[in-house]
Amino acid sequence: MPFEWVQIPYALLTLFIVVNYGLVLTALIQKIGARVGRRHGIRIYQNYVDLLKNYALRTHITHGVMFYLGPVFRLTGGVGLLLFVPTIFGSEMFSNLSFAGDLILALYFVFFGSLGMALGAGESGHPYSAIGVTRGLSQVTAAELPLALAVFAVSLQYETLSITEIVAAQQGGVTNWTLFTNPLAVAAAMLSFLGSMMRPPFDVVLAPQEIPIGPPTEYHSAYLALMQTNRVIFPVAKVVIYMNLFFGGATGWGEFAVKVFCIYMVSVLVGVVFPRFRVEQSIRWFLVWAVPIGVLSIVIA
Amino acid sequence: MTLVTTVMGLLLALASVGAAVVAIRVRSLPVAILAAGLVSLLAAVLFVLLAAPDVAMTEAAIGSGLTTFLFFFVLGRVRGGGDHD
Amino acid sequence: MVSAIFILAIGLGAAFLLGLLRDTWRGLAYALTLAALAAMSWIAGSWLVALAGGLGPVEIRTAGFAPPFAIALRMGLPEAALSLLISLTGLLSAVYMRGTLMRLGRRAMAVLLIAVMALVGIVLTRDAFNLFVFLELTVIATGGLVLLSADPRALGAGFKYLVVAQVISILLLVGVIFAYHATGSLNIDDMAAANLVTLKGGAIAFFLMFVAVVAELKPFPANGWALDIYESAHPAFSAILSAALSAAALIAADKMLSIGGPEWLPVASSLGLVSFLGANILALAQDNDRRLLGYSSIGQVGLVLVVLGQRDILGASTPFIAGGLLLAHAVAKAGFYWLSGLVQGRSLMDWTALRGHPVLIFAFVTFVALLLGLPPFPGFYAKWGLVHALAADGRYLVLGLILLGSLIESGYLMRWFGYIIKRPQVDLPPLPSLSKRAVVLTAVAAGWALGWIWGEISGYPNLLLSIPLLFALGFLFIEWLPAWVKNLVAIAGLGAWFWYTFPGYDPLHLIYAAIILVGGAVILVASFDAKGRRVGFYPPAMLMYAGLSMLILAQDSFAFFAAWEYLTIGSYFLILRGKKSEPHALSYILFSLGGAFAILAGLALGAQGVLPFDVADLAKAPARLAPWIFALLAIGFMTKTAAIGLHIWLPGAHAEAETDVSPMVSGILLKAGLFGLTLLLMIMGKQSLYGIELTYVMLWIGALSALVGNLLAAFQEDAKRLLAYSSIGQMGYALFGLAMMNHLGWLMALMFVINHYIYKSMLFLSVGGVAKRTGTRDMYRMGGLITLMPLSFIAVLIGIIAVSGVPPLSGFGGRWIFYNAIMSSEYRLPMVLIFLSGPIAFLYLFRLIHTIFLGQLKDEHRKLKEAPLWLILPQMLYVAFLLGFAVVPGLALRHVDAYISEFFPAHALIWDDITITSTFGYWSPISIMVVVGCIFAVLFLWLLVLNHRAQKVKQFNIVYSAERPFRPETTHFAWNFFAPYRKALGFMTLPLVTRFWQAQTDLLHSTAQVSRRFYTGNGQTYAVHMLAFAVAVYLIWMGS
Amino acid sequence: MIRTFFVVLLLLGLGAVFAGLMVGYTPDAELNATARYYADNTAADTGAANIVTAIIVTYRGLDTLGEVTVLFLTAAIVALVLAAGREKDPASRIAPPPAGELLTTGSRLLAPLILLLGVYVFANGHLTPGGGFQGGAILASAVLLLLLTDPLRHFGHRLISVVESLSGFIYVLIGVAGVVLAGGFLDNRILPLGDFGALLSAGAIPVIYTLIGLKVGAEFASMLVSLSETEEPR
Amino acid sequence: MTLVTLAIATGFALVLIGLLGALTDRNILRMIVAFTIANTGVNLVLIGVGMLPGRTAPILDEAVSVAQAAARIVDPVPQALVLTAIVIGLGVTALMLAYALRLHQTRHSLDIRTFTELKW
Repeated sequence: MPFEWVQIPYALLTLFIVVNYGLVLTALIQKIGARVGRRHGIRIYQNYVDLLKNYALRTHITHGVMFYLGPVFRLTGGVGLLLFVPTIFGSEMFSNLSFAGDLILALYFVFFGSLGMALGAGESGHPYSAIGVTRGLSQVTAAELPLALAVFAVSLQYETLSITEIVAAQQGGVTNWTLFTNPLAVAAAMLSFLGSMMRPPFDVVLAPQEIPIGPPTEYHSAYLALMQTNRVIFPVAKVVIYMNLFFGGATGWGEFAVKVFCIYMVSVLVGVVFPRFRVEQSIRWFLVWAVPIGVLSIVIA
Repeated sequence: MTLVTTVMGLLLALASVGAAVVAIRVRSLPVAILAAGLVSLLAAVLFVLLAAPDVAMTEAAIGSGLTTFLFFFVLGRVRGGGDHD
Repeated sequence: MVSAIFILAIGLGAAFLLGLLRDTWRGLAYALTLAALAAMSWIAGSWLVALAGGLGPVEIRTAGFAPPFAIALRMGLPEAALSLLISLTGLLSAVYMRGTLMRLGRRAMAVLLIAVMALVGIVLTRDAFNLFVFLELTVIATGGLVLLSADPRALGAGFKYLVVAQVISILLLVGVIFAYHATGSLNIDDMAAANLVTLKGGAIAFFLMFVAVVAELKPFPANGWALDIYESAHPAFSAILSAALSAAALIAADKMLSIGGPEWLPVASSLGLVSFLGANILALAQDNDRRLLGYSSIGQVGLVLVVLGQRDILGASTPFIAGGLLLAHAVAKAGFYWLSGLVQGRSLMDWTALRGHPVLIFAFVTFVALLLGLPPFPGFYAKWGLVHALAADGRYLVLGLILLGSLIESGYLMRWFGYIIKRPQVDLPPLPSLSKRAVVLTAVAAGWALGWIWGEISGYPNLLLSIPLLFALGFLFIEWLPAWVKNLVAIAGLGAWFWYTFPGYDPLHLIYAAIILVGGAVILVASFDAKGRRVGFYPPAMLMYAGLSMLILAQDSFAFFAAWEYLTIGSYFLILRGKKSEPHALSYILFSLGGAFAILAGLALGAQGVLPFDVADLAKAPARLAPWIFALLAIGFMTKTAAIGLHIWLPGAHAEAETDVSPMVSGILLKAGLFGLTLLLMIMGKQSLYGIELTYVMLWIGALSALVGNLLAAFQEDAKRLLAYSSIGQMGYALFGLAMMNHLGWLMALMFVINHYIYKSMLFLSVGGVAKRTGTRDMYRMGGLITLMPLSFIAVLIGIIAVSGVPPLSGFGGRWIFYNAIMSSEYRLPMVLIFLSGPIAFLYLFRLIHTIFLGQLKDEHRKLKEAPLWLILPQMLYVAFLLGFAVVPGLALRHVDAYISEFFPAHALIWDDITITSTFGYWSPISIMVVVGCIFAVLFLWLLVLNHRAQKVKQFNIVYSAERPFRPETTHFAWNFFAPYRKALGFMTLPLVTRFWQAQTDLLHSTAQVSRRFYTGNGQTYAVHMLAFAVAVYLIWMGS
Repeated sequence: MIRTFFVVLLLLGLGAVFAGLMVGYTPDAELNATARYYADNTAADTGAANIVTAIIVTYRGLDTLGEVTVLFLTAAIVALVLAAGREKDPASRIAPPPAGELLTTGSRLLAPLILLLGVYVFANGHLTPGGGFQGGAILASAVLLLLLTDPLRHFGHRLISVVESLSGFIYVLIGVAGVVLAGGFLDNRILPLGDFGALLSAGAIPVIYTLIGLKVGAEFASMLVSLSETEEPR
Repeated sequence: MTLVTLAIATGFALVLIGLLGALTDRNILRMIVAFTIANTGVNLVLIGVGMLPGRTAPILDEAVSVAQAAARIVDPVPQALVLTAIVIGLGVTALMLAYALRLHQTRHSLDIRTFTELKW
């Protein structure tokens, strides 16, 4: 897959679509969550407003170089992740920059943003930043494991690490989806998915009582805007990977929108039902429930 | 080998063993030393019976003679700490 | 040539002549003594030269009649060597004891002369009764020489010895007379020819003679008396006792064995083994220097006895092996005792007095190396030959026990050395006596000379003459130069050697060579930071490099193992230099030597007695043994890579080492183990033991190492320990890669070799620089240093990105290859552990950067400066290199990839211009770098546009309103950083392995403590021991 | 007592060893080769009538030299041991009561006779039983006698030590002469063997035995003197 | 029982008795005494072994001519050895006595258990 210059505008187009989709999606989900809790919830365009407002705000404050670069890292991670993965199967246009690397690149690039963010938050000097980071990192290590196992199982199943080829192998009917051909792997991956979406019951990482008054409050205005942008891109990018690996990918933007929404909703629904775990509880939970399934999936594969 | 020598030998042997037992059992150190000297002397006689006159002379002179003197020399100088407690 | 009888005649004549002198003419008497000893040495020496030149053994008849009618002596090569040893030891001890001898007068000198004469007599005589006479002379002379000591307790010790000697002489005499009765001859050769043990009554007679002579070897446990003498006698006499008397007694035992024939060889071996192990275990518990040396002596003598007992398989090489061990022991032990006379205190700790006297330290090191059989000393050649013979003949138990005993021995000797270097120095300076020092130095010179001689006659290239070693040793002579000059020389040397050897490397070796030599030179740049002369740094450092560079050049197993030992020793001394490194250096050297012994045993098993043995011929090892060889070698190498279970030495050793040493031992030294594993797997391939595939086991070990290493790293408070544990994890990955036994696994392992060198060296330097400035390595005492030490921060940042494998840096390449590798691997289960350990790496890496550079700056750190330039410089080189390697990994990897294809043709990578394609996926490092770079740049510029007027505000100008937690440390955010993680997974980090090894050492120590109670100090009891020993040997012999 | 019991047990073991030796022992009916050689050739080889002496002085001369050395060594060490414990100042010693006149005179008379006997014994060593050691012991008993009568008599330390050393040194020289002039170290044939059975025969044997006698006597004497000069316990 | 075996047996008995004394009696002087007994026993064993029943001393004189010697005399070698052994035994005994004297001077005791400051 050689590089052509035209891929840059195409990639930007993908980015544009996903940002908009993400803004709407997150708002929608918040709304659903509120309704379930018998609250009114935000307006569907609220995210646009917040984002634009924050981009418009001006500040003169920085806590240092890493503080300054933190959001940049973060968003680079989100955008990069999105662009390293082909969004729409069969579309030369929306295969993005996936020529740079395969599934492994995507999996490891997930950490790029987190790392940068953590560094930035760390430099703020805010004690809670450390708490948040340690919780997040602790949990993610356990949550990533089932995913890694599932991915390995899937790669073994299709004998490739190329996302495009994995999607290609799932074409030709719903029954060809990994969901049905390798349900164990998908189960493991979805459990992992719950953990990595920072939603209940695994959201102590972002524990509302402490963390939001911590580092994110130091990040304001444009910094915050960058992070908000990431917050709409990153989950979508992640869901896209899941979609490609387990749910047959998407052949058009419509299918894309539906599948992403559905997958995302899984984590929301679970979060509504379960109480919150402490970090060590969630680690154990992943190890006890998700990991064995993942192990089983690769043993069988 | 005549019977006489055998009997003599037997007597000497018994005597020397007896003297040896006395030497290690008796409470008094001087007696022990003397008994040991006696063992040596009896052995010297046995050596004569065993056709070893050179050895007999040496044993008598050195084993029973000089050695015993040495012991008494030393004994004289360690009076007090010398005996069984 | 002067007849050898003159050695005896001169000794005696001079002794008698001394009586003619007036008691006041002590100077003259002393001169006469020295002259006589010198003359004896000269005669022995001239015989040695002549015999070594090819002259056959000469029989010397006394009284003009042939044996057995008159006493005959024999002067052969061993006799000449030992005579020279004995008379020289006597001469040197006489020089050493000048003061004592002059004080006590001619009688003491006469006793000394007669002692030496009698010892030579034991060596020369071929007559059983004459042997008895000389032994008695030795006993009595010993009884006299013990009194030279200033220690009043010597009196009691001497008496105990006499008591035991009485028992021994009774047994010997009875044995001799019955042997005479059975064979009609007193001549030892006649007895041997008549097959004494087969004659009626001959066996018991032999038994009595044998047990009496063996008793003179002070066999464990019938040796309490000997230790008391060792402890209380004048050190110069202890030197004679340990060196000369042991030598004489051994040759007497050898004579006995020549009578006893093959039936008695196993008995000798067993007695020797019991002595060797028992004495060494007891030595562990000693605090008195001379007593410890005494135990060590007994152990060494036991070892030689084992060798004598193995002569049925050693054959013609017995003198070479026994002689090597014996002479090394003698020189070392005499040297030690002489040295102990310079030290004023008697506790091991009092030897700290040697610190600050490099020459004496060097002497100590030489003696330790001699004793332990480290190259290039004779013991090394000897153990090499011995182990090979034992392995070839299947005497594994003996082999194992010998190695175990050697390990214990190195335990207490190395621990002692650690005390000297590290414990608080006592205020008792070593005696200034020049003559005594000269004697010690003579022993040192003799030790090195022996090394050279053994090298010459070994049939191998002389170890002492290899260029890298000579280069390293050369630093001993330029220790007086300032450090920077030496550093320049060292760097130049490494570079020159690389340039010189460059054409000879294949791609695989080239990688290792480049890391060792070029990489070593880069790390040495940081050493320019050191001020002053830095005594004691360069010789060991260069010894380590010498070992490493010889290791990768080694073709035959001998060169390989010698190089392995060099690098182990060199690195041990280096590690020991760290401030609190004493216990860690000790555990390092013990594990390393244990590993080295495993390697030795493995190589020996592989060689099956065929020497020299090309390492590559391991492939031809018999199928029955191959898995065992494989396992032994693998364990040996994995000790070096600190695979889990064998890892407990690493954290301390790496963490406590000096700033520029940590990268050497971590970045470079660990690769020695990987190199070994690479070779091993390349040559031997997969092996199965009891149906279990060993590479599969290694796979699990690698995965477990990766997991536990990473996990433990996450829980460290000490930054360097964190990095050290991280190394365990990283080596686990590499091991895992190798054990996969496929193309990509190997490629990944080699990628790790390169990557780990770069980032671990860099991180250790950065952290070391930080620790240097802050004065602590505890991360919770740091924080917020980013503004003060930006360059260090950059290095760490780049480092952790690379380690964690996050794109776009080179660590990702490793991960990518890894995934592709496991795709083609046959095994899946161990991957789970690797998957789990991957993310955990993030934990510790993040902790590292966060807690040091981010967060709150400590008040006491407000005025810190950036780390010294010389530390930063190599770090920046590494940063540049890491970036470069990230973009064009192909520069190094393509060639390796092609090379590996020779072994594993399947799954080779395809190297298009910018994309690397595997069977399963693809990877384009340049694209990734460009894409990430562009996105980053665009976003950064955008933020700059939005927020270009940002000003730095005070750190605590934050919304958070509470007081910042400041003291105590436990409330610091960096304390127990991953507490929840510990709660969840802490059970995996329980120090089970440490506890296991601790239990082993505790067991050994308590065994020693309990069994030393056996030595009650009661001379009578010792005599009972002696008798019990004899009876026990008898019963065992009867039983078998 | 456990210890005694244990020792007895061990000695029983040793006794078993000895018993084994005795069971395996049968007295020779004929001399073995070595002994036979001595029986047949001593007279011709050495000219000595007393075969034991020939063996001691010539055939196994090295043993004997060692043996003499043992005594020399012992004497030297006894002197060393006891010198270390001796008071520096001899005047501080308490003088014991003098011996009786009769004893003193008697011993002074007897001593030369004893000395003469000693000389006779070692000078005839090659012909009759007895020799250097026995003679030496007799010499020493003369000294002993003198010591008994006059313990603090200043003994001729110097004389004793000169005799001791000189005789030893000459002994070694004779041994060396054997190497140079005859067949080996301590070969007695450096002097003519003379008439079999005569006093002055058997080559160097009488000379050596005389030296041995002197030396042994001197050494015993020296030991006795050393012991006698130690302090009485307070 | 012949004289020879008798001598040897007596010798061994003396050795054992001597050793028993030497190894159980705590008094140093008595230990030395016991050792002299053991030494005497050894000497007896040696001579006994060299004895040939019914023969005479190895001295050539009118009674034993050179020609007859081989058939008439006992083995001279053990006798020579014993001579040496006796003297050596005396040497060792004297040495031990001197030691005992000095030990007594230092501690005013002759109990072997007193001199155990060196151990372990």
